[in-house]
Amino acid sequence: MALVQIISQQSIGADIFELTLEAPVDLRVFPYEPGQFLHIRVTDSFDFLLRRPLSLCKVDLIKNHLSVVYRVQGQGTRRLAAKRAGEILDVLGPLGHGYPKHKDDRAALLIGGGIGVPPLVELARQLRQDAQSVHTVVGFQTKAQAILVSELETYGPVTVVTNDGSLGNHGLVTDVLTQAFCADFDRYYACGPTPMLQAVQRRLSEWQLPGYLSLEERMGCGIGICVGCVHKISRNGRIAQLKTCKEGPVFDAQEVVFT
Amino acid sequence: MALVQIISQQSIGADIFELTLEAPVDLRVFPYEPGQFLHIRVTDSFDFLLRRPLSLCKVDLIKNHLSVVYRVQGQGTRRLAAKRAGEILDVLGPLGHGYPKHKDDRAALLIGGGIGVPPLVELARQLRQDAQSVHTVVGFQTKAQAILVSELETYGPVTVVTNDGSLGNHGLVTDVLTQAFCADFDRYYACGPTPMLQAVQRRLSEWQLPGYLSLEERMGCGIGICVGCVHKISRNGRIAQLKTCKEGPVFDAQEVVFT
Amino acid sequence: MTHPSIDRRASYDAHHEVDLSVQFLTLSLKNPVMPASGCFAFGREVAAFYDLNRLGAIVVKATTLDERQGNETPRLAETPAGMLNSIGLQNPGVLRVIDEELPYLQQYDRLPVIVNVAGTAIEDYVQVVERLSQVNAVAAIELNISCPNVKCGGIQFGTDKQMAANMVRAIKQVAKVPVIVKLSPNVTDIVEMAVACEEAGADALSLINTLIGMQIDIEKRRPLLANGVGGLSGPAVKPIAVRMVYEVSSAVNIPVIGIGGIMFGADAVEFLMAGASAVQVGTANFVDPFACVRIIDELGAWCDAHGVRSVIELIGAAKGERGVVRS
Amino acid sequence: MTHPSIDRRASYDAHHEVDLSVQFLTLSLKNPVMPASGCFAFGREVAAFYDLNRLGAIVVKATTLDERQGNETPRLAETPAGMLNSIGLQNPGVLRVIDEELPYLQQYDRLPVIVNVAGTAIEDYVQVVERLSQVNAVAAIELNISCPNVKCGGIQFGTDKQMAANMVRAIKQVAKVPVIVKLSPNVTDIVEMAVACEEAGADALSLINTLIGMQIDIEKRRPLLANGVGGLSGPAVKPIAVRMVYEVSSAVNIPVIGIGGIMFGADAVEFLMAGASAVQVGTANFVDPFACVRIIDELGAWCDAHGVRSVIELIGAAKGERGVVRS
Ligand SMILES: Cc1cc2nc3c(=O)[nH]c(=O)nc-3n(C[C@H](O)[C@H](O)[C@H](O)COP(=O)(O)OP(=O)(O)OC[C@H]3O[C@@H](n4cnc5c(N)ncnc54)[C@H](O)[C@@H]3O)c2cc1C
Ligand SMILES: Cc1cc2nc3c(=O)[nH]c(=O)nc-3n(C[C@H](O)[C@H](O)[C@H](O)COP(=O)(O)OP(=O)(O)OC[C@H]3O[C@@H](n4cnc5c(N)ncnc54)[C@H](O)[C@@H]3O)c2cc1C
Ligand SMILES: Cc1cc2nc3c(=O)[nH]c(=O)nc-3n(C[C@H](O)[C@H](O)[C@H](O)COP(=O)(O)O)c2cc1C
Ligand SMILES: Cc1cc2nc3c(=O)[nH]c(=O)nc-3n(C[C@H](O)[C@H](O)[C@H](O)COP(=O)(O)O)c2cc1C
Ligand code: FES
Ligand code: FES
Repeated sequence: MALVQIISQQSIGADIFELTLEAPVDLRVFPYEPGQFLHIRVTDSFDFLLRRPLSLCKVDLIKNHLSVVYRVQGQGTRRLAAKRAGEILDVLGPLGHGYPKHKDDRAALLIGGGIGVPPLVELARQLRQDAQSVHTVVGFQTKAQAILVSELETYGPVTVVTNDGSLGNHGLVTDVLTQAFCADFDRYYACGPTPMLQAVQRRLSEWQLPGYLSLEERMGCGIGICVGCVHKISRNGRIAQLKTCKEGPVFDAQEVVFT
Repeated sequence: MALVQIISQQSIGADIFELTLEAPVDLRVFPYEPGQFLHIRVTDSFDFLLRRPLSLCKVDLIKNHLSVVYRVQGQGTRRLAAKRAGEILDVLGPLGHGYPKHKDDRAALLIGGGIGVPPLVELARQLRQDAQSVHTVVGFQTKAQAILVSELETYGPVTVVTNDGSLGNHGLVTDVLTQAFCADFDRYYACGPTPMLQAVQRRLSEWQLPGYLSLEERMGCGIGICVGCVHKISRNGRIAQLKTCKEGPVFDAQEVVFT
Repeated sequence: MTHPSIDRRASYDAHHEVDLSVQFLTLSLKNPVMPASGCFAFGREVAAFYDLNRLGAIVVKATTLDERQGNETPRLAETPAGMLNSIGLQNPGVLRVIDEELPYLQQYDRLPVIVNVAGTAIEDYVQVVERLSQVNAVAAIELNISCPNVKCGGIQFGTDKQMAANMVRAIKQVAKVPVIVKLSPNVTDIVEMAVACEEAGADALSLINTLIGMQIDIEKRRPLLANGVGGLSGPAVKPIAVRMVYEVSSAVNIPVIGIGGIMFGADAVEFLMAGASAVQVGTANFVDPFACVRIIDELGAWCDAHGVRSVIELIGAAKGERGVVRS
Repeated sequence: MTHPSIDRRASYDAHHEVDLSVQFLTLSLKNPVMPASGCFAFGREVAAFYDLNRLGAIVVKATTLDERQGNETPRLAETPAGMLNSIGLQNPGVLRVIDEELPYLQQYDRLPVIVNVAGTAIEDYVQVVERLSQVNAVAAIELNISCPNVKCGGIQFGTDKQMAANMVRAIKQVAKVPVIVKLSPNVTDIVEMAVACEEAGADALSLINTLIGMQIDIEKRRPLLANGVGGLSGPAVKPIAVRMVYEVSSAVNIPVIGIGGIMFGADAVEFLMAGASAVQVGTANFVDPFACVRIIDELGAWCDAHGVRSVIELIGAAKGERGVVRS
């Protein structure tokens, strides 16, 4: 837990903001993973007693800064969006288990939906650093909500899909995930709304592509002590409710049970 | 109720601040009284659900500004003290019944204790305007807490008393209130901590000097609907619990019952 | 006199597409929002801020047989997202309420007046209700069997189902207007209390009254309130109130008024969806004298934004098809 | 591994003049602050933030006979100054707790371990306590007869004094360590429950567990928690908890642990003055992983600033001479 300074706050889409912070830890010393999250107190008022989890989006190792990208969802993120550079934020993290690395892979497929796109940015950067090719498929409701596309394009091709066809292809991300398209990849990494993850998991397990899903559950503590954030995970022959803040938020797609 | 802008906030003593505001109403149109109070929301957080009552201290009719002077007592006034010029405050008032005017009086005695001194400033100004002579006796714990003395001196002589003798006379305000001293006045006006008011009432009723006390009770609404702020008042031959926010905070000293 | 502060306030007279009116017992309410008892006195003070005719109804301060001076001060404490009060039913007594307060309210021609009745013994309550039944101005009685702030009285009736039923039966014999029974949340099983009141003849239920709480003044090393304990109200209690309204409205066939921590229109929506047919706003009036009319307008705006044509559609909407808590 | 975030945090190792130690039953606690059950898991996670030996004691997650997966999600909701949870007693079962969790905690040589026990029938509880009684590492049992989050079990024992007494008697027959009974606030008369448990042989009482509440997701038009209802905790409930601790500690002769909304050292002082001999910190751990040690240090600092030589001086200090609420 640390009190860190806000470096900048920028609007990057309809009700979507990029918030850059001093890192709460020295990121060169403390090994973080793409897919991990920060647990942020939006004010010190009891009105917003619980922290809000937001995924690591970008990391600047030289300045020891990091950023999160978030959509104003309710009152808490609304308060966060009102903060300005120079203000102090109470931040815990990076927390959880992010996307694992596979050194021998050569081609990675990244799949993001809506406000699930941010963690893919740092993931793409790291995969490229490991000399993997990266192709990203991102889906948004509409053009105004499309975010981080140019950032992702610096790491490889990006296929954009919108529900209303206002940008890129018309449809859903799964429309892009044909067997032919997927044949080129060693593995996929997905983050997005639950229905998308569920559809992606179903489709890509058909094509036998292994991958990871980043799950989203309501969190209390973010560190594994409240057991509020569980999701059903099938592991070692049984289904258990594992903590997404501690054992996750990223799980092997094969293990994730949707009900 | 109005959202008004803070004009300035200044430290004027140990943990004591003067806060100048746009008036929530047009003071030239709405007849206010010295001794009335503002009911202020210190933040919009539910952590400080109730408003805080603070007495009118100074009025600038040309700019339509007014000020309150307050001591940091607990968390709520601490929050208030953190506000800066330009910020917006939710203010209700001026509320309550202040000090009544007596046109035929010639000499007024004002008695203030500690953070009860502020309302006497506007009172002294108005009494002088009505061509009364004003002598003020103010008591403080210690020199560092002495406030508004020079302001009061612009309206007439001021006798300062401190508990530790660090400024003015050593002792209590009642030490000054001898029969000889009081003989010169038509009426007194007091505001301060309850033990002081009680002592003043006892002493000055002996010298048969009529006067007013401004009472302090915990307030909910400030407008007379919660019945939380009552004080025992003897009126028309019976003792009733009257609302200090609505029938007070200023009462005829004769009527006030201390238990 | 209209309080001049109102000048600086944006008008709340929003134009709504939604029909906010609800039929509550015999009363046609133009909207389902009314101030809660003890949080609006007898209306005079707030009338300086807005036209009381805009309220769905008004519930006045608890009225007892004789005048009461209430408890010693301090009577109020602030708590996290709430407050404690130990007013102790201070009121001028039923005769002066009839002579001085109700006539004042009669100038508001579109304002049903609900009188909250309290006491210490069944006979007191009966006498108060008898007196009020002679007055045209009273649209309904709210039986306060749940005030935690008086010794020997009030809350016992609200925590023992047999006593509550006896009380309700006695009152129903003398009341000429509908009787709403106000329930205490300080019970093991509020559904049991609600059902007992319904069976005894209650026309409607209102809930919740305050939860019994205490704050210690750690500097003075004693309870802050002179009375020791007080009643907890405000946003802090809302989850408890919503739960109780949900459970009670699922168990009885009479209408329920939801009360507890309503600060915004969205809170009123929450109570309606939990099964309330109307709501009362208490503590919010202290924070914002305009609270009730603001909440009416926010409720209307929410309905408009969500395509709700009649506020009645919201009542019980959170119960799903079976009207029970999912398990 | 110490979580590196700790580096940026000022050390809490304040030096206090005050003696914070309290004797609680057979346990000599170095301070009266312990994490509350279900709000600290089995200690491993927080051990990454600070040395658990600094705690007065640790109360671990409710342990049941068999493993439990708990309720569906969402299990958490935020409320004004509080939160609702419907975890539903997820835990690995007593055998794995004994094999995997308690041995881990034994490395902390100055940390009394209190195991919170839950179940659905007396026999379950008895079997869990029998198993735990064979383990040296257990300093005391906390009997959770107050969990609102499981069907058929837990809370019934906590709301019926006869059932509670039967439970306590059965447990006392098999327990080899002190038995603390954790009371539910969802009752009409908590003193009656407390006295029944004391008479049945409880060695101490802890209170309060959570209050039953509900939040409605008005956009989705259904209760937010998958389970419908959940337990309310956090600062919002503190006034209710303080009142209950005050009343119960005045009525029984066994020690009481105060729980409910403690966020700061001053809150701990409030509970001690209300009559608690020790306190538990729940929800605060979620907001601030350092909450327990911060509260210990704030408590020490408060005592120093107020000339308190031993924290024991504070216990019941708000009761005045007669130890009763002023009226
Ligand atoms: C591991 C993880 C990573 C996330 N990363 C991002 C991100 O990078 N960008 C982003 O915009 N959002 C992200 N989210 C979702 C984000 O946490 C919520 O949108 C946010 O907490 C909503 O807070 P609020 O106060 O605005 O909403 P409110 O509805 O007012 O919040 C009330 C409570 O519900 C919780 N809550 C509400 N919606 C969600 C949700 N969708 N998921 C989890 N908790 C919720 C809040 O945390 C809070 O406790 C992430 C969620 C998780 C679990
Ligand atoms: C009519 C009136 C006029 C006042 N004028 C002034 C003034 O001009 N300058 C000034 O410094 N103080 C004045 N006070 C006292 C001032 O209202 C309190 O010091 C202030 O409310 C404390 O708030 P807090 O949040 O700092 O304290 P907290 O103790 O955190 O407040 C908790 C609650 O207790 C109430 N409270 C605490 N102390 C008092 C108190 N002494 N009187 C009334 N309520 C209290 C608060 O309003 C709040 O509701 C006046 C009080 C009244 C009734
Ligand atoms: C200061 C105060 C006085 C109250 N007086 C009464 C009363 O006289 N009769 C009654 O039935 N309820 C009384 N109540 C309870 C409220 O009507 C309401 O049930 C409770 O405050 C919960 O609603 P809220 O959270 O909106 O305030 C009082 C509450 C407060 C805060
Ligand atoms: C997420 C969560 C889980 C809990 N689990 C348990 C439990 O397993 N056993 C128990 O006796 N109490 C449990 N409680 C209740 C707490 O121990 C405590 O009594 C309550 O939360 C009030 O304290 P607080 O306001 O400090 O949180 C739980 C509370 C929370 C918030
Ligand atoms: S958020 Fe508390 S255990 Fe995951
Ligand atoms: S403060 Fe509410 S009546 Fe005076």
